[in-house]
Amino acid sequence: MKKLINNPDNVLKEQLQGMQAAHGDLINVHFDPAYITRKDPTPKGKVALVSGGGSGHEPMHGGFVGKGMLDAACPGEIFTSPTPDQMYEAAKAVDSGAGVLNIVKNYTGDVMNFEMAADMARGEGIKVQNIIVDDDVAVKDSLYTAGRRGVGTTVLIEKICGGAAEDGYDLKKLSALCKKLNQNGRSMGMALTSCITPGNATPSFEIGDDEIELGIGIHGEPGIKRSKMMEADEIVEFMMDQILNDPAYTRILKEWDFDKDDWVEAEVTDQPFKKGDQVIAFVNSMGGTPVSELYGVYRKVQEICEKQGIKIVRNLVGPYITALEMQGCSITLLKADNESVKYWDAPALTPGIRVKM
Amino acid sequence: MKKLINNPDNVLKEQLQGMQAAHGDLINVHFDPAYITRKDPTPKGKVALVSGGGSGHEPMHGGFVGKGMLDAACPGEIFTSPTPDQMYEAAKAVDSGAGVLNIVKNYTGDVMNFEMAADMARGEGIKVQNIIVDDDVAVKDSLYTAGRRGVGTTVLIEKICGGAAEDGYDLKKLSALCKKLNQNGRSMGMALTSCITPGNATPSFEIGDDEIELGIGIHGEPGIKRSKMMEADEIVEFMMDQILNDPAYTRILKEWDFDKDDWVEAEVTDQPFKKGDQVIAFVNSMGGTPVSELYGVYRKVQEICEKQGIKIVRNLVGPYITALEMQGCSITLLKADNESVKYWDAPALTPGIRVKM
Amino acid sequence: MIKKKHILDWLNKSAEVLEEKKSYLTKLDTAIGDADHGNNMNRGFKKVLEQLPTNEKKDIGAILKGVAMSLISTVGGASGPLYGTMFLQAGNSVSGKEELTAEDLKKMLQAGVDGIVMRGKAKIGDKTMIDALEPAVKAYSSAVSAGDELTTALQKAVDAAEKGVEDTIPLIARKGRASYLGERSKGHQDPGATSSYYLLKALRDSVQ
Amino acid sequence: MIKKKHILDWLNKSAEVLEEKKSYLTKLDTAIGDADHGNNMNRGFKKVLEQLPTNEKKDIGAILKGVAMSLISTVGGASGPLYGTMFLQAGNSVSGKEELTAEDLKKMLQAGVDGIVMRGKAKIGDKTMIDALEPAVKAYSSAVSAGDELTTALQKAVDAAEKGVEDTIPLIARKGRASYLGERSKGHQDPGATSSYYLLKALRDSVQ
Ligand SMILES: Nc1ncnc2c1ncn2[C@@H]1O[C@H](COP(=O)(O)OP(=O)(O)O)[C@@H](O)[C@H]1O
Ligand SMILES: Nc1ncnc2c1ncn2[C@@H]1O[C@H](COP(=O)(O)OP(=O)(O)O)[C@@H](O)[C@H]1O
Ligand SMILES: [Mg+2]
Ligand SMILES: [Mg+2]
Ligand SMILES: [Mg+2]
Ligand SMILES: [Mg+2]
Repeated sequence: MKKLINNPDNVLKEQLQGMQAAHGDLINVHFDPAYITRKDPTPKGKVALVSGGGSGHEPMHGGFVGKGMLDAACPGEIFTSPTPDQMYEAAKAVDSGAGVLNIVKNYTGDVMNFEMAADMARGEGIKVQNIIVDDDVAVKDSLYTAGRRGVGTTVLIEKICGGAAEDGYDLKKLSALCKKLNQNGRSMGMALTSCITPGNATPSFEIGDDEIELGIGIHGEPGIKRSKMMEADEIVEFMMDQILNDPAYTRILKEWDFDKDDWVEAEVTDQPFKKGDQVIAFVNSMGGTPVSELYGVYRKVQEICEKQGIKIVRNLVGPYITALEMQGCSITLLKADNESVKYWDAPALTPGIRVKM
Repeated sequence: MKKLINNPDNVLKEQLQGMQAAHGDLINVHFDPAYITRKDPTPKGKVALVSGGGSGHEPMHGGFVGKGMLDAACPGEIFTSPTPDQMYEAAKAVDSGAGVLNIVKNYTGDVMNFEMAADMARGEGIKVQNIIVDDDVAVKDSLYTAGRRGVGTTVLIEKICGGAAEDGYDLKKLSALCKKLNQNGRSMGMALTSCITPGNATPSFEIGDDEIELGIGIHGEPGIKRSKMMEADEIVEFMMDQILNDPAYTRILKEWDFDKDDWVEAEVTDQPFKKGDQVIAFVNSMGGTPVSELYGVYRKVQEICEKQGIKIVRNLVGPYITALEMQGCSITLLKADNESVKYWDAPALTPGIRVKM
Repeated sequence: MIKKKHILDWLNKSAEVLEEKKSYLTKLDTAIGDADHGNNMNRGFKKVLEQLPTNEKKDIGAILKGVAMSLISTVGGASGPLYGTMFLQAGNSVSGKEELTAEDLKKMLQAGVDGIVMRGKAKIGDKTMIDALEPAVKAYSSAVSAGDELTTALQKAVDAAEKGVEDTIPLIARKGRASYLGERSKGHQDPGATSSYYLLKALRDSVQ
Repeated sequence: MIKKKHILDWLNKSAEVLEEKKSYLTKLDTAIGDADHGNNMNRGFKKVLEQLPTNEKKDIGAILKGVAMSLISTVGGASGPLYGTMFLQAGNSVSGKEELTAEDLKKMLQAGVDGIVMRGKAKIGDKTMIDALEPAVKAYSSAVSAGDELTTALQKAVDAAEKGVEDTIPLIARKGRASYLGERSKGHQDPGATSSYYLLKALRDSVQ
């Protein structure tokens, strides 16, 4: 394992110190428990947007803290969901009275920890809603699995909901937007190489010199299919086929019911893409793939969309939700209406994404 | 070799097509010869800023085309200087009458091709100046080598000169600024892994599982020193020592003399850093190293600067001048006065760098 | 009778075995998860030991709730809230007690497992820690009901857990990260079931 | 006498050998450069052949200037402007000619090498293409002055180039990308000198 790190036990802390050093104009990094808040306090009356998850996916989420995106992010250990005390402290730090929306990627650990944190924060009188992001079409069913993982759509949601929150959306409206975006987004990832978590001697998975893994998660979880190396166009065709032809997807999602003052579960169904849809297209590097290769991928994504009668109205190309140094990419399409595009275009000033600021 | 590419012969073209598809709102990509221009024409009376070099370093330079940075970029084949016809066509396309400043990284091929291009453009009545960037302290002498390579400082120069050009600097003033910045900047790179140019079967250099290469160039040229793997802090200490204790550096540089109407050579000496200097610090990924590791590096860079009485007033952390999928990083320090900081902070809207736009 | 010192010994022994098995658990989690379970558990029980002195004068219920808090705030991942809830509910079930009868322990173990099920919704056969814990608690309860000695009952629990761990190998995971693998999760032992087995073994060793 | 068809043959043979030696030249450039010289030369001479039909009815000077333009606009790197300038100056030196005497060829080769030196400022011993070309041109000139046959003189040029290429091996590079390696450039054969040798060999083969 060759990485630019010191003692693996201190990696996370030192990287957060570096983030603070580099972006002290935009964010504050807190330790014990670890969470990152935007430099200027959340404006009074603005819903606070909080996310978090295992580290190793940088710039997500800490790099998306700042005006127009997140109010706070909670970095867990590498590839490990953060703990409730982090989220609880973050919620207390950024709640301006208008409540907190936790954007939670659908991993068993993230979901449970954020639930506990929400319960703790509610105990302090903070209004908290948790919205789940589950957009990874590589996971086919929700009955026999933990459900679809939260991947690329998360980044787009954090940008769009961030814009809406700045624009005055209340917690209910913002939660509804967040749910809608999640239902409109689909992603799929692939890896050319594996990655190694600091301190571990072996890669998260073994992969041959002529093999690729399709449907990979962002934690080095093996994907749905091992395949011989293919040309980029073929790979993109496979991924786009999975995304564009993904049928309606139904699962049970949990959220807080403020009237019943309890968690409630509801069946939610995402509708497939269809001709005429407008989308935001997001081509993401898993960390080790340079942006030049992403452009090659984007070219094919656009070509396929055009052929299928789907119009890309905005795009994002780069390393935004990564898996350490893994080589590979993910593709996300988010069906976008006027509301989404409006807040996608809204100003944002964070270490990782800057728009008009 | 595993890369997200199709036929290696088409890599560059397809990546450029992808760039056009993704950033058609900011840039226009031209083919045969290949060059990239900003979407809106160069404003009348604004000096046009042009750069270029081998491809494989993305986002540099094409990703820095747009308002506030470059007017055009000329991408060569991968790791191969572009050809004069590219630069000549680019100059003709973006000259608004105020002349063209070519920012040329100091590689034999880049220098010669840009010289031929400048001669060609002058033949068409375009005022052209070529300024060389040679900031890589890994190259010690200029007498027995092709001189220091142009590396990280190039990115900072493109941003700062871009701001000054938008602010109305004429060709003479802009050239002077560009030269000053080059004299104020020093860089050093290192690699954990090698990289493979598409179509080649073997890596640019071989490197053991427990080895690193210090003083690496951005074209997979071997560096100055092979070493056993070290902790990040040790690596950064070595690199910062090379940068901060680099003595005065003297070499002959060539530029166009508009009075004499000929190329002239002059001896130029860069002064070493000293206590009290203010700098812009730039920690760059070689392509395969994720930003999280860069933050670990930045932390140490800041610590060392503090200890040496050098104040970091601005910073840039991320993959901006890369070497394909190479893992590793480079560090650049640019001594910054008010003029530099002012234009560093100036608005810019390019695929790779966005400030206040 | 289980004295407080047995409980403290249990926690110490648990920390010890989890440190020892750290790489092994992470290796298991590499095959069907994300290569962190050993690190997570080790980090958690290090914290448990660190914070133990603050609570060791209190009753057993309070001590276990302290353990829960330590785990919840350091483990993270899926296992953090699950084991956290387990110790929380276990602690609640023996609130105020300075020592435990075999019957108390039965209630306590049951409460712990119920906590995990409540939080994680796993059923037996889903290839999770439940596959070790549920048979273990059942075996312990039957043994106690049948009049077995405490140590015999605990040994039966450990045996059942061990078998439960082995039984996870051919299973397809239905919960947690391993579930993404579907068929490909077959043939691998569940890391969480394995750590549960270590916790039970440490309990048996402390009480003997 | 060198006829136009010899020149055209030379360009075709050059393209052929550079295609054949593409990987080899790139391998040489991997050791002390950036692994592109073979690709650069191959790309360049492919273009030369592609554009040849536009010029092949013209005089030899014009043909060579056409070659220069093809190379300049496709090779890139250091070798693009260098070989481009070589063919440009060579072409200028035989402007208007439909055939070349041994004396004409001498002027032409000298003009070409002078062009490279003017552009790249390399001296003999710097471990560049000059190490092959300069001795070759010298050997050719002496042979012609001494009254050798054209083919004999060309063979001497090729021999001198071959030796020049070998002589680059122990040298420390002073110019171009290899110069960054300093001492570490020792022990490797210069790619540019090698491609120069191939060009001369192709010339000899075409004239024979
Ligand atoms: N819903 C669940 N109910 C019970 N146990 C679960 C559940 N989900 C996961 N687990 C257990 O958690 C273990 C993984 O824990 P760990 O690796 O620490 O967390 P993560 O999966 O978040 O990385 C699995 O081996 C499994 O035994
Ligand atoms: N200044 C120079 N003068 C003459 N030849 C040079 C000079 N610099 C480099 N070369 C030649 O160019 C060759 C490298 O060409 P190439 O690999 O195509 O370009 P680059 O070095 O830009 O990648 C070297 O092997 C050397 O022979
Ligand atoms: Mg985990
Ligand atoms: Mg080159
Ligand atoms: Mg795990
Ligand atoms: Mg080369």
